[in-house]
Amino acid sequence: QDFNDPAEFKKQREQLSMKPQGPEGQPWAQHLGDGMVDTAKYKKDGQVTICFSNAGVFNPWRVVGLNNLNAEAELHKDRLKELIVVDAEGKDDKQISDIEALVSGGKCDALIVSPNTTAALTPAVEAACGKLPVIVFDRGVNTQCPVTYIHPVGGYGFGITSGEFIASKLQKGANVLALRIMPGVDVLETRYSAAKNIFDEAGIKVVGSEFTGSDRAKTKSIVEDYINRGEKIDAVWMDAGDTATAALEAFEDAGLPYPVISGEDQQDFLRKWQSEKLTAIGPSYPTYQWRTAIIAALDVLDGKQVPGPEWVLPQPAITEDVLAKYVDERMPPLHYSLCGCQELPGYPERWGGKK
Amino acid sequence: MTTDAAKPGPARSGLPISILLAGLSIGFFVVVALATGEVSQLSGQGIVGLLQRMVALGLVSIGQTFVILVGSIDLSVAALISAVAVLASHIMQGDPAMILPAILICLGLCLAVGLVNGALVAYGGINPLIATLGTGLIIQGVLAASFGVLQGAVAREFQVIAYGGLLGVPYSLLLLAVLSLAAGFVLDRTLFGARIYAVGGNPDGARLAGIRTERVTLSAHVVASLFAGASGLYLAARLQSGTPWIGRDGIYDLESIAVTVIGGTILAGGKGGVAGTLAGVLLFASLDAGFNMLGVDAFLKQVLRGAIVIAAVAVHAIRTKEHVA
Amino acid sequence: MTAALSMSGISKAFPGVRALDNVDFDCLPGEVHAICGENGAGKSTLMKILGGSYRPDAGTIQLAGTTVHFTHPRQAAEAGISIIHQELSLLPHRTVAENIFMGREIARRGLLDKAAMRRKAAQLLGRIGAEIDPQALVSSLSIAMQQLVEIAKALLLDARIIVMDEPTAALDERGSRTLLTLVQNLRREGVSIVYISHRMPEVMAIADRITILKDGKKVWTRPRDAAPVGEIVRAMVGRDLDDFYPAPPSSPPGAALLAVQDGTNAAVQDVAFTVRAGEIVGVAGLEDSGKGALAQALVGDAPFSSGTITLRGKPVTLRAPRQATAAGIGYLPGDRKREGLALHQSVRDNALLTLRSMAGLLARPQGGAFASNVIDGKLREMDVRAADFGQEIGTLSGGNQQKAIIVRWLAQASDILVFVEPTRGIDIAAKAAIYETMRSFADSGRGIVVVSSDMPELIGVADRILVMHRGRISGELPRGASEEDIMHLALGLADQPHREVHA
Amino acid sequence: MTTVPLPSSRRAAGIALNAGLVIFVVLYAAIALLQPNYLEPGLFMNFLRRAAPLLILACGQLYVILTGGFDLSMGAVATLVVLAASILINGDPDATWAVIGTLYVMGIAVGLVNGLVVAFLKVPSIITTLGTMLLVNGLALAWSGGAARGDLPDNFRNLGRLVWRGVPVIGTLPLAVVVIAGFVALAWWGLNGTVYGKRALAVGDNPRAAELAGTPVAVTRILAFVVSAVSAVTAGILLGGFSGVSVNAGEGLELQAIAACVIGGAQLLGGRGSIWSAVFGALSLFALFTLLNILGLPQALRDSIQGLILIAAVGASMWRSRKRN
Ligand SMILES: Nc1ncnc2c1ncn2[C@@H]1O[C@H](COP(=O)(O)OP(=O)(O)OP(=O)(O)O)[C@@H](O)[C@H]1O
Ligand SMILES: Nc1ncnc2c1ncn2[C@@H]1O[C@H](COP(=O)(O)OP(=O)(O)OP(=O)(O)O)[C@@H](O)[C@H]1O
Ligand SMILES: [Mg+2]
Ligand SMILES: [Mg+2]
Repeated sequence: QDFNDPAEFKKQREQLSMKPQGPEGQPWAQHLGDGMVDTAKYKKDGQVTICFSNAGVFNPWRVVGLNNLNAEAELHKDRLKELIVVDAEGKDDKQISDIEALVSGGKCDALIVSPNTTAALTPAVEAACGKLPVIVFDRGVNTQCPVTYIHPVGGYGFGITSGEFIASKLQKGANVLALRIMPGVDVLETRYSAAKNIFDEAGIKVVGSEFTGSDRAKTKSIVEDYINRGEKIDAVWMDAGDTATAALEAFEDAGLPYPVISGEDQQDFLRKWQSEKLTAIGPSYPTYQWRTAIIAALDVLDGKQVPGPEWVLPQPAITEDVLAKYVDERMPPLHYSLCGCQELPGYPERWGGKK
Repeated sequence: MTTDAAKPGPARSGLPISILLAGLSIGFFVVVALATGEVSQLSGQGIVGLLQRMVALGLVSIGQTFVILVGSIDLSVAALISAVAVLASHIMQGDPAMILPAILICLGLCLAVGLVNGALVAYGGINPLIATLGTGLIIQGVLAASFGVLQGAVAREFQVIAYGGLLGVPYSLLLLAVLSLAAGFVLDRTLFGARIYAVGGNPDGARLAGIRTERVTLSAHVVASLFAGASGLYLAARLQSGTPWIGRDGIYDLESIAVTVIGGTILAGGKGGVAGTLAGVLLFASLDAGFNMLGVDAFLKQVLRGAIVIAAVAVHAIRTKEHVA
Repeated sequence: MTAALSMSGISKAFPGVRALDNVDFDCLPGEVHAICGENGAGKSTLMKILGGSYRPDAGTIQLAGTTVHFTHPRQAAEAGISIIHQELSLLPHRTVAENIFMGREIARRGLLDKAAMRRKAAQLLGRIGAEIDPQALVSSLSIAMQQLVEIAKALLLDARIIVMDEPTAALDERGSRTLLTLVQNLRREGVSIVYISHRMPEVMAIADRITILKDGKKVWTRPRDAAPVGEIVRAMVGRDLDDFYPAPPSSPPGAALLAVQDGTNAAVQDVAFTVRAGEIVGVAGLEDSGKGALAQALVGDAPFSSGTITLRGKPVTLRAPRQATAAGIGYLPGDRKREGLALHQSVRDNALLTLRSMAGLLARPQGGAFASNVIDGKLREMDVRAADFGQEIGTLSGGNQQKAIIVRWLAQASDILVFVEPTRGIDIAAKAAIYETMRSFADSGRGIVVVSSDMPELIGVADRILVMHRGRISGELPRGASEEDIMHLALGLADQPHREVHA
Repeated sequence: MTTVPLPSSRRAAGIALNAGLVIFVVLYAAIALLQPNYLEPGLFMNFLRRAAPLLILACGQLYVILTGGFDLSMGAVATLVVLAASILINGDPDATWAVIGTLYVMGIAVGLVNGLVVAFLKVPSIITTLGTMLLVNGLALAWSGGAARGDLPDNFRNLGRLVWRGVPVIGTLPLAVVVIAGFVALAWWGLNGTVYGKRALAVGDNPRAAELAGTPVAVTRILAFVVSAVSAVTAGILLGGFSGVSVNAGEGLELQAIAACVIGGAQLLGGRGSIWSAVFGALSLFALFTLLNILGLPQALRDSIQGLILIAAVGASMWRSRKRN
């Protein structure tokens, strides 16, 4: 795969500034661009069963997302007989078997798939498409057969938002430390390549690019090592915000001023940002897309037109001016603020918040 | 050596564990399917789906059984599976003409890894846990570092292994069946098998009996690596292209050890066999499928699996009079 | 006649030990050549060099006149040398037939011929008079039967040279006699046999020539007729051993210390006996007679399922060795390596193991009674020979290891000691020392139960002998009983007239 | 047999001690060469602070290794501790101490389960603790809902974060370093100041012999697992303090702890090792991580190098002990 695709970079840059269509204030129901697909042939009356093959819940992002999905399903109790969720525990092989079992089980009227790996799940999804409507979200598959593929703007967009913010706050020749989760995952690789392009263009030096495995202790140690090396770090760029506060603590513990930082939309980062008055940005890969999956599935079974073959969701970023709106003291530290879940049943307890 | 058994008993006591375990697993699956109304899971297609869940873990575990029988252990299989899957897709690049070269190169890699593992353990005298943990780390590191250049996808024709079939039975299941039978045959009926049990059961005794124990240990490691390779190739076919994490995410190292021990092969070596291991794999597959039907929460599933691993081993371990550590 | 085997100038050093020093040894076709020597004299090392397990530092080996160099036991086997090693080397989870054919399976193009192996195994077992099912699992056999499997294994090869390193250590009288007959037959077939044993009567009965090793050096080789037992012992030990067994006690035994009533479990039935203060009670029996199980029951290792045990008049329940230890019963297991020693710990730590195990958890490991100088004193008193009591006990000879374990129990100040095969594989001087210790332990008002398959030993050291047969005590014999008397009871012939007892 | 003085076991222990220490000194010297400021007391203290969790885990793991087992569940326990602390304390500084007490109770419970299963159900510890690893991890995640919840107040965080400045001689003194010193002293006392250490070594060496000599084998084993769990709780508290809540706080630490003990010269499967094996082994391993960080090698290759060093360290000690024999 090519993680540095100028065309895709350009397209996503445009999408970031595009005005979304759809209901105002409900970004999970909005879409960018005009493509729609017809789904009349999938129309089904009466109560329906939706099946969801989940790649897993191996990180807080997916935990919040799954809660969104379940809560959204609750909104449609009258139409939805049952939501069957099957978890693949991060194993491609298991997810393929799971999908096969769901399809052959014959209970499902529509299938939602959040693939663990793009290429791996392609054949299984293709096979499923022949039997029932399939909706894919988050990571995609290498086939056009699903009714629609739901995703926010994408990795380049994430990298562009964060990279441009940092570049705008730094002088030419300043140092930025890039903290990444792990190599080899397309949505993460594209975030970095986009940001790197922008830094290179702006003459900002990437002093290091390190993988943290989203481990807070490791993150803090890595940053401390960079500080101990005596290198001046003006900004920290991250491809995901789970460990943003750990990185900031390294500066605290060393008695240094905070760097410019790009995190994500997690509560702990937003709170720190607010209380310490950081120069920061919180780009997002919004978890509300998990709601969209249910909405899309039901729309398809209603025979309504849905955005497709790609349903591109807006991908907002949290900035200084809107920060206060997203800080919610009730929510747990790693809650993703752009969950679009504030109005959903069970908020905030379902997401681990305090009443 | 134990002196606990009362009377000189019959030799074949390995069979009951595997049959009992297989029976329990199937029973669980059937009961759950009936209870949740998923009757279609009991159809031919459902059963094939259940068995298909065994293939990847089954292949590694057969190899793991060989090393555990010989008194060693292999923690590097997970990394090797990833390496093979990545390498196979890289070499093929979708080109059917490259299928054979890719397979050969991958098996060559496995051979090399098996030889290194075996040499470290048998000739270097390094504790197998540490030796294979080390080689696993090395493979994993090289793989992750070079993944940027090692991309690709297997040929469509190669995917037939995972998606094609004969009379409704997937080739991959046939492959597992054939390799299991072959492994069982080797262990039970051949010189090599007898030597494995001898070396695992009493390495000093085996040496004194004239067996070149180092070679046997080394060969067992090669077998384990080759089976890991088979598993990696199967996964490549099933997943179209390998990622450096599939082995690790599949936890094939620890799970293959767990199912082997659940199947009645003892960690000290010298006792056990492939049938038990496959029954252990079947147990895991039934749990996967059953938990899906029951809609067990992902985290609770982990809790249950942990408890079941302990319980499944305790069932037959509790009778041992010897001390275990 | 050229020697079938001739080893010359063999030397071998281990770290800290010169195990063999320029040893010459030869064996003629159809000859039984015995090697005698104290524990650690180098007997097994010499044979392991012959068998290709060790490589000599110096020296040459010739087989029928040709020089050979072995680097692996396989080569020795191929050269027609078969060794019954001192340590059992079987596969517990495999069948007898599979064990006999270990490393030498009958196979065609890699495929085993199991039926042929079973047949041949049955044949071999028959030849040595062992009634063992070739399909039985080795772990289900008694140690004695396992030893017979080892012997069958050695015969498989049709070797020209057979080395037997203490083959009878685990065998009872009957098993030993069968073996000696077998040796005679082999000799007649022209096989050369190297025979190592600490049992003098056996050596005198079958050896053609005898070689004595001491401290890794050869003392002499002589024909048996020119080597009376006294000479042999002097050469081995370096001094005369006149009063080998200690003198019987002068005063009669005191009050009952230990009494067992109706002791029954899977292996023994209705055993009843008492041990009085000052008494050494011997327990005899053939293999599988239940004598080992009786000892295990007394120390709570395999408890009685019914029946009572009273200690000094008080009933006690013994369900684990720790309870027995706490109640004052100590145990010297029969299988030193597997059941007695923590091989990688120091001599001192092994001797202190029980004391430390019974002390409070927070006791200091080097304090008070555990202090090095205290335990060193006791070890020295027992004449445990080691360069340093801090060295690993695994590096000591068997006799010294055994003495260290005895010190473990002497330090614990138990009332009753249960000794199983206390001198198995132990040289004559160490034996005498152990007997001496046993006697003085009993004389101090305590009691000993000694379980042994070595009849002369029981006759020499025990004040009374209980004989077991099929899990029951078939009779009791006072001091002065003969081997014939014991055999009579051991074979279960108590109700029949006293006749021929040779099995 | 002419007896030449043998190296005494005390001297042998000295050699083991030096092995871990030597590796550590070499690695740290390499760090200092590249980054001279690591020789300043402040940075050394910081190094110790960061190594603290691993060091403490290694001390606990050593207890289990001495008795012949493994504890794979410690990482999961550390994770549980971090998540549980955050949920239970939920930002209320007054609750901290009571919750820490609760955490230890939870840890001890896990240790007891491990020990009881191994001692009485006779399930090999590698399987038992694999089971409890899954179980504890699942419980922790199920409880927290799969993501961090609650909050850790400063007084809890300080356990891993607080650094006193202006301390005479050393300049700065992290609280974590005081915790290490205390924990290592306790662990040392357990093995050398009480009879427990000798019992553990005997049990690891030959459990059957120990049992017949009156050693409470089961209790000795169970205690080892409890100590190991207590160390995991302590490490978890330091981890949570150092870097805050996360769901993967303890991931992979169990294997690092085992590797540390082995690098320091402890023998897997029991019977040999001292607390210094754990201490210097852990410091060596951590120094290695730091060195690789400083060298700025690609992350992936660091895994490979770690694997190589692991094999090399164990291989070297094998080679040394062979040469001695
Ligand atoms: N592998 C070894 N490593 C170190 N020392 C050894 C080794 N094998 C034997 N020794 C030492 O060599 C010497 C000779 O041992 P050997 O086993 O040959 O004695 P032996 O005459 O067979 O004694 P026994 O009658 O007890 O069997 C002893 O001091 C023994 O401790
Ligand atoms: N737990 C048990 N259940 C059933 N049978 C047993 C049990 N323990 C021992 N036996 C049997 O009881 C008999 C007595 O065994 P034991 O070990 O006491 O014999 P032994 O006289 O000590 O023989 P040896 O001298 O060969 O050790 C044997 O046949 C043995 O197999
Ligand atoms: Mg010997
Ligand atoms: Mg016995």
